[in-house]
Amino acid sequence: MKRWFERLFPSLTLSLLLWLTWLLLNGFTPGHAVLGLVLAVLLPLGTRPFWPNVPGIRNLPRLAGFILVVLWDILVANLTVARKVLGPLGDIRPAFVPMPLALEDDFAIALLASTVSLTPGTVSADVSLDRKFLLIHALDVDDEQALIEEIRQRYERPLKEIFEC
Amino acid sequence: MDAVIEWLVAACMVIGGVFALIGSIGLARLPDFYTRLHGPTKATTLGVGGTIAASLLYFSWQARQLQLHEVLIILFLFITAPVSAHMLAKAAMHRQLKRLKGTRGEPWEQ
Amino acid sequence: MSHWIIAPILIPALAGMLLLLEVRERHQLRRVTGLLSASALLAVAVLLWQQAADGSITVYRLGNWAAPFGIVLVLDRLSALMLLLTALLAFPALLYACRGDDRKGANFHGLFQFQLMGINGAFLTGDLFNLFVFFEVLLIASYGLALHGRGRARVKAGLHYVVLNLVGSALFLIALGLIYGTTGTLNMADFAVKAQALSGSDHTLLRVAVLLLWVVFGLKAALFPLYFWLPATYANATAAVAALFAIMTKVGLYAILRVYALAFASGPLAGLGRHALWALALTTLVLAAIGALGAKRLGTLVAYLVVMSVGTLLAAFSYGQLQAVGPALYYLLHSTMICAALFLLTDLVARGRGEAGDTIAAGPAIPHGGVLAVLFFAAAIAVAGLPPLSGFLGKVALMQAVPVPLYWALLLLAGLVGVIGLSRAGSSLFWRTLGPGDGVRPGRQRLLALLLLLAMVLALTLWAQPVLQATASVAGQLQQPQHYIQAVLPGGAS
Amino acid sequence: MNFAYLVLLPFLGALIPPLVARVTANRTALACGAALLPLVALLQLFQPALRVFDGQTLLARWNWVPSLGLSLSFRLDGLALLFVLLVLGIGLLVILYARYYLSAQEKAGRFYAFLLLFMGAMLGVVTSDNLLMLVMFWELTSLSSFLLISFWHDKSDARKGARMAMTVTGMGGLALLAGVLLIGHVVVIYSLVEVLISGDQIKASPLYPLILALVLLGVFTKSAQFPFHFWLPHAMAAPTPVSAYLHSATMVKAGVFLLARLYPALSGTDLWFDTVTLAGMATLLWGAAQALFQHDLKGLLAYSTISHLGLITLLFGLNSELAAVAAVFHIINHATFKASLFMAAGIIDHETGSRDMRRINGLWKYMPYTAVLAMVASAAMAGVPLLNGFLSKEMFFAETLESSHLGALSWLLPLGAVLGGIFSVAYSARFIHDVFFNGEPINLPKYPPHEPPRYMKVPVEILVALCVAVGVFPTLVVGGLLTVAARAVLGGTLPEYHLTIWHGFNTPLVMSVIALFGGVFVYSQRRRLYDGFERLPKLDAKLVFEGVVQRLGRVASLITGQLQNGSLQSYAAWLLALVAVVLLTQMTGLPSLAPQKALLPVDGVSLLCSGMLVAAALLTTLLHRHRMTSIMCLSVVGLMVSLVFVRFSAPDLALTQLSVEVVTILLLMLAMYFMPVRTRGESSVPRVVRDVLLALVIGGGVALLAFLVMTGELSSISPFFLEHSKPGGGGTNVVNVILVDFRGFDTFGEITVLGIAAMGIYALLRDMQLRSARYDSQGRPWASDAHPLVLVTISRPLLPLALLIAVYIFLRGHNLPGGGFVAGLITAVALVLQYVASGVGWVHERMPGDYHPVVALGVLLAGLTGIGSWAFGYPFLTSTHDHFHLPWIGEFELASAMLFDTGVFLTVVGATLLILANLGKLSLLDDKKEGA
Amino acid sequence: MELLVAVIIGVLVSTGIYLCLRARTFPVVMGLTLLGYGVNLFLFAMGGLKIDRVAVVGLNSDPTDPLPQALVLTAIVIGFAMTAFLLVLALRSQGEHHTDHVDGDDEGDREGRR
Amino acid sequence: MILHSALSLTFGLLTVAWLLNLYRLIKGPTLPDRVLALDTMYINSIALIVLYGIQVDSKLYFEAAMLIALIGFVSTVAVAKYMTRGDIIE
Ligand code: NA
Ligand code: NA
Repeated sequence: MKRWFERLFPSLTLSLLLWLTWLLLNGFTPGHAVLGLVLAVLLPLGTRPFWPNVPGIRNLPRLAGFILVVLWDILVANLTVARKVLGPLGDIRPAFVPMPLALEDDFAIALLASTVSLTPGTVSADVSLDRKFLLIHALDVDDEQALIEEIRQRYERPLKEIFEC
Repeated sequence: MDAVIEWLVAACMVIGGVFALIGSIGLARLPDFYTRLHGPTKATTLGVGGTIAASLLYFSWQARQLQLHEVLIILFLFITAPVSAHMLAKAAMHRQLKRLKGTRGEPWEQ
Repeated sequence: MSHWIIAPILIPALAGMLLLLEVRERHQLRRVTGLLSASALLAVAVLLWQQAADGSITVYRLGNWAAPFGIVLVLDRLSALMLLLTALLAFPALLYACRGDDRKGANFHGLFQFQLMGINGAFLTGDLFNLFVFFEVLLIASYGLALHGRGRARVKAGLHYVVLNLVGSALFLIALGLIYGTTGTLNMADFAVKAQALSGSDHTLLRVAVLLLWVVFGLKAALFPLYFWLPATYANATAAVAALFAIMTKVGLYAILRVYALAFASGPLAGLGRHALWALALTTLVLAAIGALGAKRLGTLVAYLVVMSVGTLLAAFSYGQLQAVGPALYYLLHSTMICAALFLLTDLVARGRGEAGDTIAAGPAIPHGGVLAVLFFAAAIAVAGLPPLSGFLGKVALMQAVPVPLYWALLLLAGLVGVIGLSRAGSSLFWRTLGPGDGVRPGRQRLLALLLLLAMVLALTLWAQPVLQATASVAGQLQQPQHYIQAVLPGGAS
Repeated sequence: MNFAYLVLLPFLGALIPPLVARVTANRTALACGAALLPLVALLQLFQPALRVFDGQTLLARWNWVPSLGLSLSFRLDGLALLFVLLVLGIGLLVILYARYYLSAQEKAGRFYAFLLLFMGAMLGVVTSDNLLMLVMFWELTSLSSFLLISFWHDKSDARKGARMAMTVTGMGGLALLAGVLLIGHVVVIYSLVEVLISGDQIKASPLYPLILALVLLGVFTKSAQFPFHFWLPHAMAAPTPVSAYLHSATMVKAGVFLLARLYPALSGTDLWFDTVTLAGMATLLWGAAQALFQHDLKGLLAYSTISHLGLITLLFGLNSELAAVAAVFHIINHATFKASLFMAAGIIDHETGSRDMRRINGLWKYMPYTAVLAMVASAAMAGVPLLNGFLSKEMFFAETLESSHLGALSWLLPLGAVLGGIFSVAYSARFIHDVFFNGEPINLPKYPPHEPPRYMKVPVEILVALCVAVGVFPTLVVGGLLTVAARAVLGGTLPEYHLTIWHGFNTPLVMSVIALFGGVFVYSQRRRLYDGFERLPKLDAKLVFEGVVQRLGRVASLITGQLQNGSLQSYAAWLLALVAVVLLTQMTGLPSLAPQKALLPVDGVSLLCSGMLVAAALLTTLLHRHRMTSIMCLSVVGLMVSLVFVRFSAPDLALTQLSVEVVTILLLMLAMYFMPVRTRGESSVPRVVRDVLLALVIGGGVALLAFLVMTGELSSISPFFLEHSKPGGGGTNVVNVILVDFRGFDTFGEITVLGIAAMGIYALLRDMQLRSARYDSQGRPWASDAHPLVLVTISRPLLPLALLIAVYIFLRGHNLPGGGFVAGLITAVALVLQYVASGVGWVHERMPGDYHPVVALGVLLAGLTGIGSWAFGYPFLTSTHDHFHLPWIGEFELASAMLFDTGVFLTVVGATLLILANLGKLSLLDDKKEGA
Repeated sequence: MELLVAVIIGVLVSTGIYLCLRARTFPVVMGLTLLGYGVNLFLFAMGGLKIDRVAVVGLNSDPTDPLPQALVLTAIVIGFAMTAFLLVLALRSQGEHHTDHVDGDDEGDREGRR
Repeated sequence: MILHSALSLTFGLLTVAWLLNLYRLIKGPTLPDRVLALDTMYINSIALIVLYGIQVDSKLYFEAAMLIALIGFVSTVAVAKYMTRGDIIE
């Protein structure tokens, strides 16, 4: 039973995402619920080889929390960055900050990098080839270590919990 | 009620527009490529976000029914825009673009 | 209902797709597929000609939508004749290619079939925008075919050909846009009806549109000053491709003739652009003759002969009230066949001379060149319009139909130039030999293909009378566009 | 047997020698094979000949191309009979002669085949009743003559001589064709039966001068009349049997034959007299004078032939019936003596290895028998009494005296005649004295010469015997033939004439005597004359001709090179200039630019958007040498165009444009890897000005056109689509229904184009050699991170998401903006993204890399959907659609058009990937990056 | 608005044509693309311009002319196919001639040689 | 009414943003700057299309905006990869 289920839904998260997307696009009608389900099964099955290392989500509530945090950070950071952009340019102190990574999963690292980029004020500029460091460019920072710590606290640790533990 | 929503829609819209503009101002104004790279993130997040919120509200209000499909735009953008920024940053580092004086840290060899 | 009329489009399309599906490069299979399709096309073309020969006009409504709203295919004598010509040309050309040229690059057979699809579609369609689409089909296939094989010259010529035709396609769209913007229709028959009723600035706009159409068709037909791409492209193309391309210029001529006969043979817009076409055609004739005189390669010479035939034909088309169309169509059949044959012959000669190729200069002797020499002599006679072959008959017919001193003079001078050029070429290629070279003797299959084409020229000579009667009947039908219009729009214009 | 079959016999006979040659190399067998059918023809001629002598004109006719007035019509009257006899008789003698003339190594089979081909053509000319057919055979004689002259084609002289002969006579033939067509225009029919009795009609026609000029051009070139005579001496590069046959006895007589043939139709006018007589006289004198100075035996004979042809022409030109009779008589006589002389010359050439009279001397001693024959023939040529040449020359002298057409200048004619006679005697004397006497031979390649083989002399003997026989018994031997021939020429009644040797002491006799003695005197003064001639500037016709041809070729190349300069820019400029001309000439007549309907108001965003579009387009152009920047600007244009589509109610177009835009950038980036990033400016100022002007005129014109159409009223077929889209096509998105239903055939063609493009591109890419850049545009080595982690990891799960969107776009297309094409592009882009992120190898581990079948399946599916409607008795692509109800799910609709759209989808996916993936794989062939 | 669109079309066609007349394959490709935009807009405009009148049945009373849109769609696809082909051909030409000059020789401007 | 004013205002803000993007695109000075400007322009266009949808009260333009959000970044990625590796598909 379980194996049958796993074979049908190699990634439940993905299937769920697809099904939701379908319903969002077409409206929540019974017909589309069925059709969306069919697609949510078929598409991941068909493209299975293309996402070999997407890990399953182990902690769904943590994910919700993480998303909220990110959204909040985006809102706040936007305001701070807006001030920098509009204010005198002499004040900004940009920096390249290499951040040691505790994450080991590629997908989680990529998500972290994306999150860093999405929150205004930081852009993830590179991931070292050995996946040990994330290079962050920050628009205005006075304490690199504090920045690293903040990212670690707010994003990396939750991600680790969601995907790896 | 309608007026409230109308105001809400208007507010979201304008907020979106303002942040889109700020992002573009950043793009135009900031001194080096790496700092300019921060501009568009604003446009992506709050800029588009604001207009999407406005649209969402507006059409839900019009149809008297929740219309969430615009959320997908934001979803897709949140997935794809960081990749663009990341790739551009890599390109800039590869090209060894000039940094603003006083930038701490070093870009990586590509 | 009968679906035969669409077969000339679907057969090669189907064959092309099957060839595309065949990924394992089984060459014999590909050849058989291609040749089967070409044979089937020939059979269908004969059938369709028989159907059209009695003067009936068959209309095929695609999607079951009536004209002018849907696209229609129209089979009248002219389209049937052109289909037949295409099929007659395609088989020997393909047969020739199947001796090894088809393997000099990828996808030859597929491209060849799609080329046929495009040509046949252009001849059959009764819709202007659909004509554009089929032009694009035949063009894109021809781009591929023109570049088939290797060689720097081929690539350069191909690039020029492609760029000019892309500009041409843009112009075609502008013309089509104007036609739609003024007449509100895309169906040829409907257009013919509505064009007559225009006035004011729409009238001017339509004039521009139609003149642009002439430019576009003139580019395909290789009319001065639009033919410059042709000699290099044809002379450098693979022989079988060049042979097939002999019909390509005729597609342009066909399009001019079709639209002109339908909409501009009479009525308020009668003779639109006729004088310009006449003048350009004669200029083409002169310049092509000059080009032939100065040609340094046999292939180039033959290519100029193609251009010469275009000038000859278009002048006849644009003379008077279409009264020279019958003889001109006979000449069209002849010139297509003979030019195709000459392209194949040129290739055989070039192979026989090895390194020296088809350069008109002393070179190594051709192994077993006697046969080629005899065939060349015959083909040269035919193409130069010397008796007793169809070239002569065609010229006589044209001169009788177009009693204009200038035309006669140019036609005869062009013939003379052909004689001078071909005799110079022939005596250099076959007689000024420097001993044995590294060339190869002509193989049986290639010779057979060539002989098939020459046999058609001979047939055109022997049965000149029935053929001329047939082309006259084609012309007669063209002179009565109301039948075409009636058949396409039984309920009148939209 | 119908006489007309006789004409065909030689053509048939032409097949025999090559066949015999396959079996045996025996020369006698070959010659017999060649002679067989002509001999049969000659024997078969007996019966019809008798009827002709009875005064009948035999006609035979088969239809060939009646609508052109061209039938195979033959006539055998006296004139034709005379020529048929000449052609067959001398032809047989020439075959016999050639048996010994050609060496064993030579390809005699081919030679005889050509000879018989010519014989047939010549018979065709002389027996034609249809003028068009006559022209056909006329040109055939030129063609076969070309083959015969160039028989020794490894000799440059032969090739050039042959081409010159064919060019000149071919040109004449074309003129003749025009003349004949004009005659047909006047008389309506090409049959000689009609034409010959329509002389008055022709001469009264305003076209007469033109007809005459064209016909005479044919005649003069063929019969080597001044100033078209120059080809004939060079035709002597042919084997001597050919010279004897074609270039003295028969082919060159075709011209004068035509004069005779059309005599009733064209002669009798002042124009005729002036041109024909003048040309004849000029030729007579020029040829005779030149002949004396030729050191080449055949050269002498060639110029002599020219001269005699001039004489005959002159006679026809005199507009006197008696002169015409004399002309016919001289045709016979000249044929006999000149053919025999050529043969004799051939024997001498054969036996001595030389034709140079400065070296050939005193042959009397070595070959007395041949000498006698040659001397008799020469004497006939000189007009010595008791030989045939004397008789016709007497008549000629008499006729020149009779003519008073030139009025006070009439004495010029006899004077010219005597002068011609003098030279004629002089060169004949030279032929006799310089060859057979005049000391010992000098340095001959073959020494000592001998008499030729017995039978090689037979033809000469026969011909010389004829010369003597006619000379002594003219009436008996040739009287009857001359009568019927002359009657045919004159069209019925004959003038009174007597073929006698002795007419008493009269002026012609005096002229003959003067000519004889004068000739001998001139010959005695030869050294001085030769010296004088040597000092004259020489004009070698062959060199001149070759020079002219080559110069023509060069000039042609030059002109062609100017237009056809291999420059795409120039070709494109021509094309666009033509468009500009169209626009400029047509647009001036525009009645009014005032809009016919209210314009849409402009808003700020649109204005700005347009401004940006214009700016981006201009920047794309201005910065085209900074290629990456230019591409960025082009992208802006693409984006703005998409927004224009959004603005003006075309969401389908916007979707399409946006997705095409992405693929285009991918394409450009793939290409830019191999292309230079920057180029220097290289257009000159005038070129730029020209191009800007073209661009402005056309751009402005198109803009104006667009404005006029947009502001005009239009009633179009579109309401039909709006009305029938839902009920007929089963969809509410009219654009999509048009694409997959109303005009589905266009779409079928369109996806075929896409598929073909992919095929063509694949073919182009195979074995393409390109060097990619090892360093980036700033000279740094490329980055080492080929597959950046973030890109790779994000791209992969994006694939199913994008596919979902593609399905969404696809399914809604029939009713709302979307459809198979956009869906296909989204899918393709999502897949290409995998290539970009993870590399070719990675992707191909996960799915097949050959997209040909996808394209094929796509087009096939679309096509089969179309064919499917046949099963229901509807035409190709007829759609069907229906509503279905499933419990729990609800109402939904299926249309066959969706199947068609699936075909579109597959084709787009397949073609796009085929193009992009293969273009991407190009770099794999080039191992530039180590460790990448 | 019509004037604006006409100007856009004019500029696109002009720039397209100017670039088509350049000596290198790259600008020619760019030019043909621009020309394509211009021509597509031209064709599009032939049905007249309408704002927010999408031709979907039942949405608008006075929908825009759908036919030119369908034609433009076809034209866009064909144009894309052609551009792709030309681009690859340009690469091929460069591979054969070792230059991206449209005439395959790099001796600069031909007018200088005449 | 307020909606109308807000729309006009936002349109104005977005078009000014566009102009600034164009300025950066022209000014450069480097290729990454230009690509970034283009990318931003695309993203601003999403907002513009969404707004236009509100203005004309139509959902028909939603897909265009979504399409840009979904695949618009591919061209930016392609150019970026071109800059770093030259070869975008390897
Ligand atoms: Na001598
Ligand atoms: Na690659």
